[in-house]
Amino acid sequence: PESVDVPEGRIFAPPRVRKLAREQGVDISTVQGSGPGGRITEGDVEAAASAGGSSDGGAEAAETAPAEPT
Amino acid sequence: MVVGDIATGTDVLVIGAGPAGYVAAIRAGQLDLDVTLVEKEAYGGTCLNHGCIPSKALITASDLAHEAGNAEEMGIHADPAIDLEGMVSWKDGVVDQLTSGVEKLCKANGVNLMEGVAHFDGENTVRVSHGGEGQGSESIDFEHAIVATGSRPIEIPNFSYDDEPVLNSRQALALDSVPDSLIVVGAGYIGMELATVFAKLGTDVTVVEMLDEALNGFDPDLARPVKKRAKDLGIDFHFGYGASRWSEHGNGIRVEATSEDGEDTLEIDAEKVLVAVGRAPVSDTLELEAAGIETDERGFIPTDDRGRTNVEHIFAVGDVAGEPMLAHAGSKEGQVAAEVIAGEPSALDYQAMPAAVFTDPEIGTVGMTEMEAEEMGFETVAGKFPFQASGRALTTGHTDGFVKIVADEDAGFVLGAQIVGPEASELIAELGLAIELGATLEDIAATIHTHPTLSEAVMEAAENALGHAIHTLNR
Amino acid sequence: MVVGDIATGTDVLVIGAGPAGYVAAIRAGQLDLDVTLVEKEAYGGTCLNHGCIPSKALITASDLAHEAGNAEEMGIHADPAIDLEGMVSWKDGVVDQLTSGVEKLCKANGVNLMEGVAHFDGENTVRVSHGGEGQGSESIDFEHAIVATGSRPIEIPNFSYDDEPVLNSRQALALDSVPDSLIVVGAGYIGMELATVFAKLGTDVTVVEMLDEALNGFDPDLARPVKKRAKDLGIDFHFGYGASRWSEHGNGIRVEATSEDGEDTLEIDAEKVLVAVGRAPVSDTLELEAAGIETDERGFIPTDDRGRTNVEHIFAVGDVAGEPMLAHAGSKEGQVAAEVIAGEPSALDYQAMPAAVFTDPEIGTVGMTEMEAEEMGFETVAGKFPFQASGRALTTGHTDGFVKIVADEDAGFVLGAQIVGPEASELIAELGLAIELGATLEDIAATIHTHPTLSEAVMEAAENALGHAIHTLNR
Ligand SMILES: Cc1cc2nc3c(=O)[nH]c(=O)nc-3n(C[C@H](O)[C@H](O)[C@H](O)COP(=O)(O)OP(=O)(O)OC[C@H]3O[C@@H](n4cnc5c(N)ncnc54)[C@H](O)[C@@H]3O)c2cc1C
Ligand SMILES: Cc1cc2nc3c(=O)[nH]c(=O)nc-3n(C[C@H](O)[C@H](O)[C@H](O)COP(=O)(O)OP(=O)(O)OC[C@H]3O[C@@H](n4cnc5c(N)ncnc54)[C@H](O)[C@@H]3O)c2cc1C
Repeated sequence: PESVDVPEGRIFAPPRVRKLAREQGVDISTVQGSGPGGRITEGDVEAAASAGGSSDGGAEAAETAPAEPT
Repeated sequence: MVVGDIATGTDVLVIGAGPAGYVAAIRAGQLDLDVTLVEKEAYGGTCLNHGCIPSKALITASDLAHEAGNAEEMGIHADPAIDLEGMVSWKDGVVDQLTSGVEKLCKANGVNLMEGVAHFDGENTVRVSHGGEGQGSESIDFEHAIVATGSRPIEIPNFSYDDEPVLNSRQALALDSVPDSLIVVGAGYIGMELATVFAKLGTDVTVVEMLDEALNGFDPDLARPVKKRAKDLGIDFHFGYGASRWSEHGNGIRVEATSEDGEDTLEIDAEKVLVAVGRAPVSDTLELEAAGIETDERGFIPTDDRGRTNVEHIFAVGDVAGEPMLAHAGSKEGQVAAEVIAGEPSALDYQAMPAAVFTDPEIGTVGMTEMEAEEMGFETVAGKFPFQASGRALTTGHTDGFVKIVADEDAGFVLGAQIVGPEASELIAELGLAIELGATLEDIAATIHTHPTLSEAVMEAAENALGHAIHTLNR
Repeated sequence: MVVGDIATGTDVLVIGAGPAGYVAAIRAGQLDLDVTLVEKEAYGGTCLNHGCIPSKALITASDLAHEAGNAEEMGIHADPAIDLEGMVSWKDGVVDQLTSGVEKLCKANGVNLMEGVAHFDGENTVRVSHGGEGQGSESIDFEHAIVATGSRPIEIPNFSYDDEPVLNSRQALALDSVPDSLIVVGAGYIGMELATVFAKLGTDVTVVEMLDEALNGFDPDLARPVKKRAKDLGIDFHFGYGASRWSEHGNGIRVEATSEDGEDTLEIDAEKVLVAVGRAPVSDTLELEAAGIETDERGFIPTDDRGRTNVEHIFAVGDVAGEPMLAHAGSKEGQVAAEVIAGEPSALDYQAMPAAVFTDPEIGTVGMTEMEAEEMGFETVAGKFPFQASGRALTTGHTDGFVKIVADEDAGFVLGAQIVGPEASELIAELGLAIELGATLEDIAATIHTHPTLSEAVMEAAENALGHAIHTLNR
């Protein structure tokens, strides 16, 4: 599906997907959405998580992800 | 240690039992944390005792009386007599029911409740002083603290709330008779809500506002129908004037208001004056320094997206943590702080914060205005639907206002919505969900809405943005 | 061809200008189709003229009068006098405004309007007879037709709507004085809405219903608070009885009602009797055979998921096409039929059809009940929130009822929602959107809802299903 460039500050993903991203340590603002119009899905986050660490994008995502609570 | 001091400990110490603090405490309890909630005055805080709830109760009641008294057109002839003491005691009953509910919910979720005033005594200690002479105080050690001490009404020079004719919102909500006349200083949402209440109860209301407009901060298109209706209710407005002093005059008072440039002075006579010019954080009485917690120049405690202050294990939530100073914002912050303390991956990552003003008509907003969206770099498209064209609105006799939806032109993602009109405070909920879900105009337009309801206006506004509304002409 | 006949042609011929037909026509116009809309009586159909709109107008007005007269607890003392003629003429004004709006919208979207009664004269032809003697008729050829002729009230044996004391809903909505007493036959939504209106206007109301329950078809948990409130308003119920005959009696009438087994007979006296036992399709006057259109045994026209009848180029939408017999269902069907004719990939693929009952309290439903979901093979989880615990509900004095959300246990997808309580008809909109978007309980729970609003109850019900509601104990 086509995806669009979105200005910063809005994430087009439902709350459950945003939470999944936090759980997986994925910075959702770096995830490319594959849903309608570019909406980010669970699958997109999971893909980003499993790519995490191995690719530059993943490493960056992990780094900019909010710190894990202590 | 002074006599009567008992030292105890807790995982999570919450200071203040308003909607931010009590929600934090309940959530912490649900997450099996050992939590202590300290409140100096009344469970439910400002919101339940002197804010949201009492104001909405009086809004409903004054509205009912006013509507019934003005429904000849509908074939209803009534001349309601108002007993403000009775109205206020009904309102107090509502408040009592809710505050005792909060107390019960706290207990049921395992929250230790403690009455007293808390101040910091170190990075991991507060001292709680119990009310009354010789009641002593106690020291509590905590692993984590959540500051939820809220806010209080700002005073302006020469207008002390200790003086009988000068009222703050709390005092205005507890009057026992309807004043003949009232000056309202400040046309923000609190001032406008209360001005409307009293105008509907028969008070002669004059609003004095320093700025040029009512409901500053809201889109002028939203404020317009509210101001128009207020004028129809007989409310007088003086914009560009600040109240500077008052004096006794006849049986009442005379308020002087000065224009911004100081050149011009107005004199307005009334029975009482209500000052509603904003609220300041309750952070000055906490001895925050003892714990090393920083505040900004206005006294608010800065926090990150988890509600954390500059001190790692201390959080601040609700009004004391600054804008948005709204009960539901505080509750969300409280919930997130508790979850973060429990080790959950929570954050304040909401995409939109709804807000409502319970004037006549109501206002409901969520997300970005068209202008805000454009400033953020979106190409926008907007759709509108006037309640004048809504069957349901016509059947209620309330047709002022509109629903406006702002979306990103490309993909149609909903970015924001502004509603002014009947039940705006309720209708905005659907749009809040739409924004959180990343819904598009098409999603809303394709969702069947019950006929005849006001919520159809939401669907029609989305269709209008898409160029194919049924019940309004498409622009 | 008879004298005065003119033959014309059109791409799309729509028969009936109710919410199904006029929406189809407007949408067809928007899609640049040449469209002709034939209506025999009044733009807006049953819904605007004799159904949804007039009933909701009288519900609002009777509600206002009744609330104001019973608000001593709130400190409001009023004894409203009701002038039903005035109320009905206000209602008529609302109707006129809307129906003339429909006419304007049709014209603005390029719809050709034609007054007259249409019947089929072949697979591609209708004949439209104009009202009055010698007005003639005309023949219209069409490429596509959309049948949207709606429904009419069912009559029961011995109760003819031509007899003055026997009313159907349309006649009940046009009375010019409040009857002292009224028997309502049928406790479906129309009967219950009108019973409530008259009870609030001061009529002594008795409801007679063949089945065991009011609001059959709705979850008994939803019907319960409505029935309770109705009883508090003084409405008497007789379940398990069917009205069998009536006779003049004193200044009014006496209705005999017989128990199901025929053993038992009741006699009830009243001024008038309203029969509201359901609606039958208006398909018998259309000469459908001429076009080869089939109906089922009850006269409804079966259609596929595009609204197509058994005749490829003829569609049927709205009440005449069967359940759900609701205005918004008809409008959606009309919209889809027009789009399909225009070659768009539209279909009736909605996931949930909302419905509302405007009783006191209101009912709003969308999607599946817990039982329906289980029957469909879902493992379900449900959450509930009682309005008794809602701050906003308390401030309005309306705390009966609850929000219930049903979800799939596994993934949390929202499957349905049932609401009974204040503004249930509006609150259901958010849940309709949630279902269409495939939202989960977590999505709703994480969406910030404005305080204090009734919509918070939606969020709380979702949280309750997840086991972490704040304002109610979690089961
Ligand atoms: C008239 C009015 C109408 C309003 N209407 C709305 C509305 O409709 N919707 C909305 O969202 N918001 C509304 N608000 C704003 C809303 O009331 C606040 O945003 C909300 O109360 C903030 O919650 P909080 O928990 O941060 O603070 P508060 O509710 O102010 O609670 C703070 C609590 O902390 C206690 N406390 C303070 N210091 C100490 C201490 N040292 N030790 C122990 N306890 C302490 C206080 O006694 C108080 O109970 C309204 C406000 C007013 C005044
Ligand atoms: C008292 C009452 C309250 C109701 N409340 C609600 C409610 O709150 N919400 C809701 O969703 N629904 C409600 N309904 C149901 C709603 O009115 C119907 O579902 C809706 O009107 C169906 O729309 P329609 O377009 O199919 O038919 P209709 O609205 O019945 O319109 C059909 C039109 O076709 C015309 N017509 C018929 N035959 C011909 C012909 N041969 N030639 C030309 N014209 C013809 C008729 O004159 C009529 O104008 C209510 C109904 C009643 C009676």
